[in-house]
Amino acid sequence: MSLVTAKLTEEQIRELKAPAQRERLFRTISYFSPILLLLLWEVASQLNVIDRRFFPPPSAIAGTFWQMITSFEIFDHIGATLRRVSVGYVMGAIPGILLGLVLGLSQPARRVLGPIFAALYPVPKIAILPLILLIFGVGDASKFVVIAIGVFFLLLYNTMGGVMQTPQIYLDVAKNAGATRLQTFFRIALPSALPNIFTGLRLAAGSSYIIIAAAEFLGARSGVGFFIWASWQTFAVSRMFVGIVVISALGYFTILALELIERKLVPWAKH
Amino acid sequence: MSLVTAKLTEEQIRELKAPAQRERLFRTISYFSPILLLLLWEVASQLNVIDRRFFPPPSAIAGTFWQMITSFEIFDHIGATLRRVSVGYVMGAIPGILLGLVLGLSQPARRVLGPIFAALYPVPKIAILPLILLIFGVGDASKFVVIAIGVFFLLLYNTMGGVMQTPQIYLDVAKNAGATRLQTFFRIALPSALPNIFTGLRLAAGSSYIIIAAAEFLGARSGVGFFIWASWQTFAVSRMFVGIVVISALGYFTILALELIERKLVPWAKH
Amino acid sequence: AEDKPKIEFLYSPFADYAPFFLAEDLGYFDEYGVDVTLSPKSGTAETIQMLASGNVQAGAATWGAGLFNSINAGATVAIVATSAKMPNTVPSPSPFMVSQAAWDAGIRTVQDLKGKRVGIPGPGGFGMYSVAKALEKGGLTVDDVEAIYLPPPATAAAFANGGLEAGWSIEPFALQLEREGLGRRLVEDHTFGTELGFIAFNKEFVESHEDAVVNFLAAYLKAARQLDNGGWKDERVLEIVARYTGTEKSLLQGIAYTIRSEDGSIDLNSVREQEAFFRKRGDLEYKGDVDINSVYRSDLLKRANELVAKK
Amino acid sequence: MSETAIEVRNLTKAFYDADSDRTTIAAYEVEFEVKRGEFVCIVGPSGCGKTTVLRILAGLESKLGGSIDMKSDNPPAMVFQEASVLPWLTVRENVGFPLSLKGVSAAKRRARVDELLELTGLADFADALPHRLSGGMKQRVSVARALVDDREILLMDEPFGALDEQTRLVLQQELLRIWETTGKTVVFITHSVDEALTLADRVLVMSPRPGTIIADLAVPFDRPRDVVEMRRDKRFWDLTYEVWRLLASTSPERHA
Amino acid sequence: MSETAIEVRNLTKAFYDADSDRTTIAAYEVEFEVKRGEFVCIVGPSGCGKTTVLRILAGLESKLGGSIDMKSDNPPAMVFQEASVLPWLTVRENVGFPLSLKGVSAAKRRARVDELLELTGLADFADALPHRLSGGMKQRVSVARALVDDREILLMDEPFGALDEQTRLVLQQELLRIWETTGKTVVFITHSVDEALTLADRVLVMSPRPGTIIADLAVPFDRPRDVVEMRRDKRFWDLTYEVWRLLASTSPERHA
Ligand SMILES: Nc1ncnc2c1ncn2[C@@H]1O[C@H](COP(=O)(O)OP(=O)(O)OP(=O)(O)O)[C@@H](O)[C@H]1O
Ligand SMILES: Nc1ncnc2c1ncn2[C@@H]1O[C@H](COP(=O)(O)OP(=O)(O)OP(=O)(O)O)[C@@H](O)[C@H]1O
Ligand SMILES: [Mg+2]
Ligand SMILES: [Mg+2]
Repeated sequence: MSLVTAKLTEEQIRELKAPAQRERLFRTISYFSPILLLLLWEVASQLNVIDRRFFPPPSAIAGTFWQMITSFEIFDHIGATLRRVSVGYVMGAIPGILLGLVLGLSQPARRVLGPIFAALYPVPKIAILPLILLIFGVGDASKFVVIAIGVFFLLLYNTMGGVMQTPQIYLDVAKNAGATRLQTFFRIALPSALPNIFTGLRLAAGSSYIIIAAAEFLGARSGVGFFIWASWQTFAVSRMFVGIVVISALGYFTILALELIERKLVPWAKH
Repeated sequence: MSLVTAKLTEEQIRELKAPAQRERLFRTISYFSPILLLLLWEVASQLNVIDRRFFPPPSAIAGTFWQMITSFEIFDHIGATLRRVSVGYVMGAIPGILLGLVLGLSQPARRVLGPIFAALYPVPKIAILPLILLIFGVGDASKFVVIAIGVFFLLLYNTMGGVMQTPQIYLDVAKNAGATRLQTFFRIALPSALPNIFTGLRLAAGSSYIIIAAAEFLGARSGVGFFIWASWQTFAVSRMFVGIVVISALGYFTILALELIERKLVPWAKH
Repeated sequence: AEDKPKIEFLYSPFADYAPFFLAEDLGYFDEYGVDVTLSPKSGTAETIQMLASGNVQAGAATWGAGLFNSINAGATVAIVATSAKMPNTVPSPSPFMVSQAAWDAGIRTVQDLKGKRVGIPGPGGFGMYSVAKALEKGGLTVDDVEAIYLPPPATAAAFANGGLEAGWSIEPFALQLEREGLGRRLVEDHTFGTELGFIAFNKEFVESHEDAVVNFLAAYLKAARQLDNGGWKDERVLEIVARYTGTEKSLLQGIAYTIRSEDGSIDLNSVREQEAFFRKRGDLEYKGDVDINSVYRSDLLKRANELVAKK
Repeated sequence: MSETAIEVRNLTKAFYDADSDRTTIAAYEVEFEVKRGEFVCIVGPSGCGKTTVLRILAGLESKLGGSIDMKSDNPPAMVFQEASVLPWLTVRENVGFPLSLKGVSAAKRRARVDELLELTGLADFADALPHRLSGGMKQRVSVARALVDDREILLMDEPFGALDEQTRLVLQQELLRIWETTGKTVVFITHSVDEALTLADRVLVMSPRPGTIIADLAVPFDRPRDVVEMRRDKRFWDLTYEVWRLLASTSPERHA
Repeated sequence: MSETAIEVRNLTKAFYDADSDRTTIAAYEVEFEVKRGEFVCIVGPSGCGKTTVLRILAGLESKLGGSIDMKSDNPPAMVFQEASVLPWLTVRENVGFPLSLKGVSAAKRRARVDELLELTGLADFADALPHRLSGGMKQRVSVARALVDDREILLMDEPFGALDEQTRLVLQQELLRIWETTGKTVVFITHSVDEALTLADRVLVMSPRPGTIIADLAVPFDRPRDVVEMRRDKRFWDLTYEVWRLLASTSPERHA
């Protein structure tokens, strides 16, 4: 092959590599597209399309934001939220993925456990919160658990769905190559379900911020969710929006990070 | 083929059909496995593993349940919740699937809109609830919207993930067969993503009951979520658990129904 | 005789709980030799549940159908003191408000609200009681209006888009509604002297650690008196409260606050009145009066008062 | 018959893998012409770029250099090398897919499809979903689908590769019959020299990757060709030998 | 050499589709034996059940009736008819997959895998992911994978179907060399009678669906066989004719 590689003209090589470069550029630019949202919001608010009392323009909340940054106040809240989210996320994702693999591969497990999970899933979190508080106390542990539950189901169903779509031939190859049950799990079902698992991880990332915001509404003295709630209670609208922007930025960067990881881990899929 | 079909012995034909029959039987039995949960709860409560004052055994709440059934009280709540959930579900699922198809098939759309949705997704619902109330009023409309938002993202990401996993060859076949862009959407991307879409629909079904339970805390005077919340506010524990059991049963049957539909619509996949 | 038991105390991030914030941050708990951690919590039902199960030793919560029902259900708690009550003065910390739009449309009195939409934070609690009391001023009951369950933040939106004509509110939210031109105070003298909340302990804990409870109460009383005697003007106090409630200091200034009886005792008449109210509404799961005396340990409060007086 | 249907000039195609920064030249300065109504076979070693060239002709892949000129009233129909049946459609629906896209009425579609199912021996499985088919049966579905809407140009990528010789023979004869009666232009990739000589007017031989056309051989036999007769002809063996020699001489993949 | 390695008696397999309530008999009372170290080819019309029989031998499919007896120290290795490379592994990792499952050290694995990549002409693409390979290249990966851990029995389902004749020839010779030196037992499905006669000790001919063995022909040529020489032998043409006749006489898929 290398014999003839030289024969492509300079221009052709440039043309050949151009799409990948253009793609990289576009992708980088696209990361900034959420700024459009802020612009839209600014304009709508300035033109009074939306009620400024409830939706102050970003330019108006920037001052509050800056002040919270310089006083370091915001960082404590971010730190608390990030800690809770990351612990809860991992606590939910790992069992979710593992059980998803089991349920995806084993029909009997699916038959017995599937309906049980289907019945547990819609149980309102707020209803089981008392139970969680009793078991895990009023501290961070119960917040981890609340997040973990939400994350768990997203990964359970996405992993299971992914595993069940594994082409039979891959399982046949594994069996013929002498794979143990465990090897089939981690070397066939897992990689084959990775694109779906990443869908689950992305959804779970967004959800954990939504859930933590709810969990921090009450029963917390720190965290961005607490901060949003406290601002709302006192109708401190611009502080509240600082909180909302911060939490959605955190979620956004988490989803972005997952995308980068996926690109590395799933190079055979389209992105 | 038919020439020789007769040659299978009676016994062989029976053996051949046995797995499908056994499978049908097992599946039917498995639908009842959530009853195990009730049993577990009963035993735990009876043995005082969990505090009976806060978690009365199912046998103790059965009376309350029966009374609510005979007074028809429960049916009004179920009706209200079902109406809200189904309207919100459809309102979220259809745009979610359509946009998921667009983003899955079109790289430019994915580049521009992907990050915007990624930034919007983690915005805490509870934080924007007042804003939703502002726009859609305190009536049912805002509850539809809250559910629709939750459902939307689940279907957006799952559909998009499914479409992006569509084997290139299917798209090539469509292109070569002369499919328009629209036909590629609905005749290739959609069926190919169906397993993932159903994962999304299942997740969305569970989520909508969780969300409606939270949303009926606000500005509602009917619905199972309202009923749970109101019972909890007045510490009417057994009434609250009736509500929880009812809402998880609703969710369970919705997920079950989706599975039956999937079995019909996606006969080529494993179940 | 007893060593220093740990007390975990459940609070909500509202200004009503300010005495506990002060007692902790100004070192009064240390001064009286109690080891206290403050933990945030949500509603009354959870608090009672955590206390009754013994997972947490102490907490403050509000009166209401939930509390009455849980005592009746055998919750093993001991109530030891008041934590907040409404003052007998205006402005009220929890005014009944009318939306600016409704005001402009001519609603000026409570009577005008007949058949209109009124926001209530929830059934079975102080908000419901307070709204009923306000409506009573115009000879109405809750059944004469369309009750809509909405917490304060949502009330603002509902005032703005005409979803509500009137509603319950609480400071500093009420002040903000006025400032933004969304609503105005309609009734402020409807809940004079109403008992709002109480301090409770796990029953077994009280029985085995009486001294610790007394010391806790002494520190609390000290902080409470400081607050109720002009403490809100103290910059340091505002700072502490701002931190616990996540509210800006500037917002905490110039609003009315709930108070406490000088000796921390509970006005049982007010409590009985609330119980009667909820019974009438059908929110109680039992008949007859709940036996509050069996759970109210006023003897400890007496010892605490003596202890404070000694210092 | 002398009008040019496909004209490929200087066609170059390379793949670039950004992750590993590797460039693979898949086709290099490929040049050939196909006359209207002509049947051309392409043979060449595995991985030399045959599929790539066909995909470019079908407009499924961009080219890096060179030019392509196709003259026909409708886009070319393609039979793909890989399994290409749509799993959610029955055999009948798969074959009728191009027609249904054009909105041909169900009745008309059914008539046409059943004809092709008969031809490809799939009538028994008309309503089966593809997961119930064997490898060769799936391939026959693809062939039937490419024939269903009567395109002027047929691009076939090893269409009979997975078929037993008997079935292959039947389908070859059918393909020739269709080609002769309809005057289609066919570009046909095969790895069987026998097949190429049985079917083609001309055989294009490609070099190993990066593939380029190293020979353009006319097949001199009259039609209809008798498979057995043809093998008695010395020219058959000469041609076979010639193709083999060409493939062997340039193959970098020879060992032992 | 006379010991039996595989004994298949009365093997019957049917598929039942509950949705359409249709039964497809895929193999009917199939009987054959393979001696240890023997090379057996199976030919038969498309859809007759060849793959099904092989999958049952590999333990990938249950049987409905009959018995199977396999004597070997390790389970058989299979080359699948469909594309069977794992998309998330590079070519090298795909080939080394069975070894890595057994925990063979990376160094040892690499040595063995590189040898096979060389053999199959894939050395250039050792680190490529499968989506960068052509159809024939993917098939070669599967063949290399089946050889990598030296099983006693090899089950090969049209392993060279997508390869050009030149590459196929090379791999055929390699396979024979490996077979001769290691004494493996090989069951090899092909749709090429030529290939069967080049490789096999015996050729089993199957009838159309529901497939059953209708002939068991010994191939009389000495080894090593010269492809060109063999064709000069009358017995070659007699055998070819015999197989063709068998296939044609029973084929229900004949038309025109
Ligand atoms: N999973 C399945 N469900 C239903 N029918 C099946 C299934 N697999 C195979 N069959 C049927 O069994 C028969 C034999 O299939 P098999 O794949 O064994 O054929 P084959 O001889 O390998 O054909 P080919 O040469 O085309 O690969 C076919 O008619 C096919 O339709
Ligand atoms: N998407 C791709 N990315 C990178 N390389 C590719 C891609 N598709 C094909 N190639 C490379 O291009 C070359 C030619 O591939 P092509 O599929 O055209 O071969 P072919 O002649 O059809 O081979 P075969 O007879 O094995 O099907 C191969 O070396 C292959 O590795
Ligand atoms: Mg090819
Ligand atoms: Mg087969």
